[in-house]
Amino acid sequence: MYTEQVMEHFTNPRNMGEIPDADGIGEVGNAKCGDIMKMYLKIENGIIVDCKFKTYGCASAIATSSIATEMVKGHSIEEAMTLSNKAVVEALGGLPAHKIHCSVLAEQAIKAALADYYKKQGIDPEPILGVTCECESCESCGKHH
Amino acid sequence: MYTEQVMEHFTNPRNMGEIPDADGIGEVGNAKCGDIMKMYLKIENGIIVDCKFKTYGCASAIATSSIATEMVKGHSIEEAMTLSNKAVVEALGGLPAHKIHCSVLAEQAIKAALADYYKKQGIDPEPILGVTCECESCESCGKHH
Amino acid sequence: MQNSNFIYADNAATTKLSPQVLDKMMPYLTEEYGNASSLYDFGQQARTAVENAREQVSAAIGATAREIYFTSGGSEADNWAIQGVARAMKKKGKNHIISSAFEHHAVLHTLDSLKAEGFEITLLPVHENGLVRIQELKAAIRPETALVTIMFANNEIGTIQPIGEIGAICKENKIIFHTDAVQAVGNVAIDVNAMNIDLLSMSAHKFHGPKGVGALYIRKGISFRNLIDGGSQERGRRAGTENTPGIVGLGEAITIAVSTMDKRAKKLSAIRDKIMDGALKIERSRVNGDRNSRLPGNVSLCFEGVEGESLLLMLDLKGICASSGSACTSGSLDPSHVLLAIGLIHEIAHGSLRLTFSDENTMEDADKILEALPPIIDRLRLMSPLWEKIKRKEGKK
Amino acid sequence: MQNSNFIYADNAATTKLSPQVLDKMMPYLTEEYGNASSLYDFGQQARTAVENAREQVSAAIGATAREIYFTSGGSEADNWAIQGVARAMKKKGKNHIISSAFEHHAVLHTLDSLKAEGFEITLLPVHENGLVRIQELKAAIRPETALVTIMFANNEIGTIQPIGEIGAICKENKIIFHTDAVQAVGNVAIDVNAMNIDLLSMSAHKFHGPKGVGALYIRKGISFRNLIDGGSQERGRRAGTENTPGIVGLGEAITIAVSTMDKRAKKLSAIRDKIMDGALKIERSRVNGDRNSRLPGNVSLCFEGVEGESLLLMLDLKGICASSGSACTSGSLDPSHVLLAIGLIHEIAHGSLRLTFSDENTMEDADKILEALPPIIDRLRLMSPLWEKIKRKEGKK
Ligand SMILES: Cc1ncc(COP(=O)(O)O)c(C=O)c1O
Ligand SMILES: Cc1ncc(COP(=O)(O)O)c(C=O)c1O
Repeated sequence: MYTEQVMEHFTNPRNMGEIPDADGIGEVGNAKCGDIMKMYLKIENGIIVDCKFKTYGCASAIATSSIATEMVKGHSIEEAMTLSNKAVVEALGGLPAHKIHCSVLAEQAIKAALADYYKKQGIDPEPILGVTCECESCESCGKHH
Repeated sequence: MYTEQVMEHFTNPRNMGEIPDADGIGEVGNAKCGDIMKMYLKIENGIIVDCKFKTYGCASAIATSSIATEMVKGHSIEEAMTLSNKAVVEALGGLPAHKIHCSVLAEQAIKAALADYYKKQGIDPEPILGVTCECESCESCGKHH
Repeated sequence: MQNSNFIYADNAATTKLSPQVLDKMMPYLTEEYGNASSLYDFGQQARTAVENAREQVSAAIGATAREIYFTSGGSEADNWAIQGVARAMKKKGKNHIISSAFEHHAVLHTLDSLKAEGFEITLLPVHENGLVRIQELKAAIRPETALVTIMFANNEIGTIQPIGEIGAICKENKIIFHTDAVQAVGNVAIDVNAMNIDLLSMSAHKFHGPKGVGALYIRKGISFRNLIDGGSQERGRRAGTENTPGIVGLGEAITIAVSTMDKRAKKLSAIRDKIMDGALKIERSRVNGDRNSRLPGNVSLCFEGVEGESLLLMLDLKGICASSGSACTSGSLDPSHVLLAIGLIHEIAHGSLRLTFSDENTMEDADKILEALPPIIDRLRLMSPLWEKIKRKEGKK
Repeated sequence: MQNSNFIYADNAATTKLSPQVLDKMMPYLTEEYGNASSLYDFGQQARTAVENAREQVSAAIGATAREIYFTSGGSEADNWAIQGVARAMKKKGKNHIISSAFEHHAVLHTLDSLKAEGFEITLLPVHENGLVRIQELKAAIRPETALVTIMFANNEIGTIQPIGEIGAICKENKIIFHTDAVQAVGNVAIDVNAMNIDLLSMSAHKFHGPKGVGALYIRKGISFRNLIDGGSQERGRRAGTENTPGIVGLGEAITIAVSTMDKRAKKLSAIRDKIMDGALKIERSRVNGDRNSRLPGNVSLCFEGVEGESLLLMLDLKGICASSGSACTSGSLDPSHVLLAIGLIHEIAHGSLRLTFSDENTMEDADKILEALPPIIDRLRLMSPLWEKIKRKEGKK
């Protein structure tokens, strides 16, 4: 069902954990739907110098979180902003159709963390990032059931 | 499907053929239904001294004809008149449910031959034998489909 | 059980499971028993096997894998196709179905049920040669025609319908076209796109695959209802734990059948033609159905004055397995609806014999059958008061 | 494929085909390939095998052979039973069906279709213990109730319903009673007469028989419609060339299962109880469903803060095959409808684990599972922001 890359990230997740003094924290998904992703960012001079995650969810939720941290770590905020769920899926060598939503969550978790960073800087994130998903209900995620 | 006795009579039918100078000939069934039984009787002093059959039909039609000839041959007319399809079925060790009608045909063929015998003697067979089946239509045989 | 004198000539009823196919099934009958819908690796191995089989089946008929749904056989596939489409189309106000008079009972009885539910059914005649006429199909089409269901090859007399032409007309008239190809798959080249087939039924045991498994091809985009609801197997369209060994067997059997088709057709039609020609030498015999547009392995004969069941059992005593009428109704007294549909009268239809061959048969079998047949016919005719009548009439002429 | 570390604990999804059963099937997968509906001797041998299996199946549940109809599995049997009776009873003006909230999807989805056709459906609650209450069944009965369909044992949490009591009430009220006994057959003693069961579904692969074959018991005298129409197999009630090897396998498997039931129940319930007790030592874990009225081989657990699929795959990496939710929907994101029906909230239902055992399992397996489980739970909780929240709330209290 899953590619080798997904299983690799699931069994050996990269950057799992918290950043106690994170500059931005984003959490998307909810327990009712069965996935919660939480992203922690450490940002210095516009560069994401550290990124960690905690995820409650299925193997692909864990794997997409893991690879997403790798894809933004060491990159600029601008680059991180353009991270798409498609890129996440590609990096994992594909996901089953009904698991694509996990990659969307990963993209949104990064964006939510960036939005939190901007807010903490006193900047309104909306003009920069658009509306980030709050995921209070399953429907808002665009997850298919 | 068939008992050994049925197969035995089917493969080695007794008394198959015609009696050229028969005293009574009965034919029941019709080609449309797929079975025709024709019985020939030679009667002397009220005793059936010879009985032969010709049958177009399935294995059980052939077997019931064959055993019926054995069951009346050497017996009196009165005994032959009481030949029942049940007795024929029993003598064959049973027949599949949808083949029971063959035994009915055998009983009726004997009766039709007896009726013919009486007619030839100038005696109305009806009071003696009842109405014998003419089998012009399938329904009149009481065959189930 | 089977000795050297045993000739199996009833391959339209069922075929021998190919040892090669059984080999492929064996792992799934032993160690690889995982549920194909389970997430763990052990289940996913079964999943892979099922999906490989789906590819094999689709490749054999020119479909894509996602258009193949596994079933428990041809009957389920036929019921599902017809009911599934009919019920979906009824919602769109279409309640007319066109079929032919000599379809398999899995089709005809399903149509009977739909008739009782208010559908209108037109059964096209199949004429003496056992073929529908395109003009008659065209004339039967109405604005409310939902479905045309016409079998690819007849199970009893082996005639092959002009499926490509039928498909083209259905496409032109935007009518869904189902074909019961249970007898055709593996014996005749099939391309669902070239032939404009929208749904197609098959059954593995007819081409040396296992019993109890089949498939329904449903063209992408066709709306249809489920027949068996429940779990999300077969993309939610056919519930039930996957019969992995059966499905693997179906995939393998169809692949072998298609790859050996041309060679087999040559061999079998030689056997067939020899028997047809030989049997016709028996007086008052006939071949049923078109001689050219027919399955390579099918011989269908009638012998006047003889009843089919007796004929069968006499052949059986000689070690020859054949059939009279179709297998599943051969316990019944009614003459075959197929033979009546091609215009035979009851008394002739009762005297039918079907011999159907597979790659296991040889020309020697044909010789043996032709040797066994005449004395049996003679013997039964000698017993037969019907034959007596036929001869008497003949004498009068 | 399977090494010594492999533990198969998903026997409710499917079981390993018993080698003894396969042995009985082998002749029918090789030389005995005749069509059971064919007249010749070679076909009649298959017929005999099919009828022997029918005797075996009927004996196992206290029915008579003529009341057993072979199907392609449990899903078909459920669909057939419910649709077949519903459609027949509708003619008599009865259009109400009572079932339970946590039936298998083969039942629930069939009921959905009937609802769309105008039937009224009452789903009885199953409460925290996973059992229907007789009082609630009684209260649900109406004059127009056609059918009660309540599963014998639940596939996910293993609870066993008071089937005898349900049957008695149905009989008293002249209501037809169907039970989906797919999980119960071979594991629980069944007597259709003592329990007043009118229809009963089973599936061979759940008790070490082959996949793709099952049976429906239909009490003599019950009026019902066919689901799969066509040939006259199964006395005209279920068309399709008989799957002789599968049917033979079903007969053999059920005979073995019933004869070994008591011994197995003892062994499996010891394994089960050990795992339940051991797992409950993990903080914030729970056992789902009644502990007493439950299948001997079923353990159903929930672990808060953990998501089931991840848990499964981690167990898989340790060579343990288990399931979360029912197998056929385990690809889906929705939490199990069974766990929701017993009142669990979504976040807890997501963290479910089902371990189901067969005679092949040992007490050692239980030890290994209890050893593997805690570190996996720990690890997933360490990753889990949900667990973080749970602990935070706990701290606040
Ligand atoms: C309770 C129950 N009913 C019905 C079924 C369906 O059986 P099958 O998958 O063999 O069609 C299953 C198993 O999947 C089951 O556990
Ligand atoms: C033309 C045709 N359709 C359908 C069927 C039914 O297939 P099955 O018996 O495998 O269900 C058969 C064979 O019996 C057949 O010959």
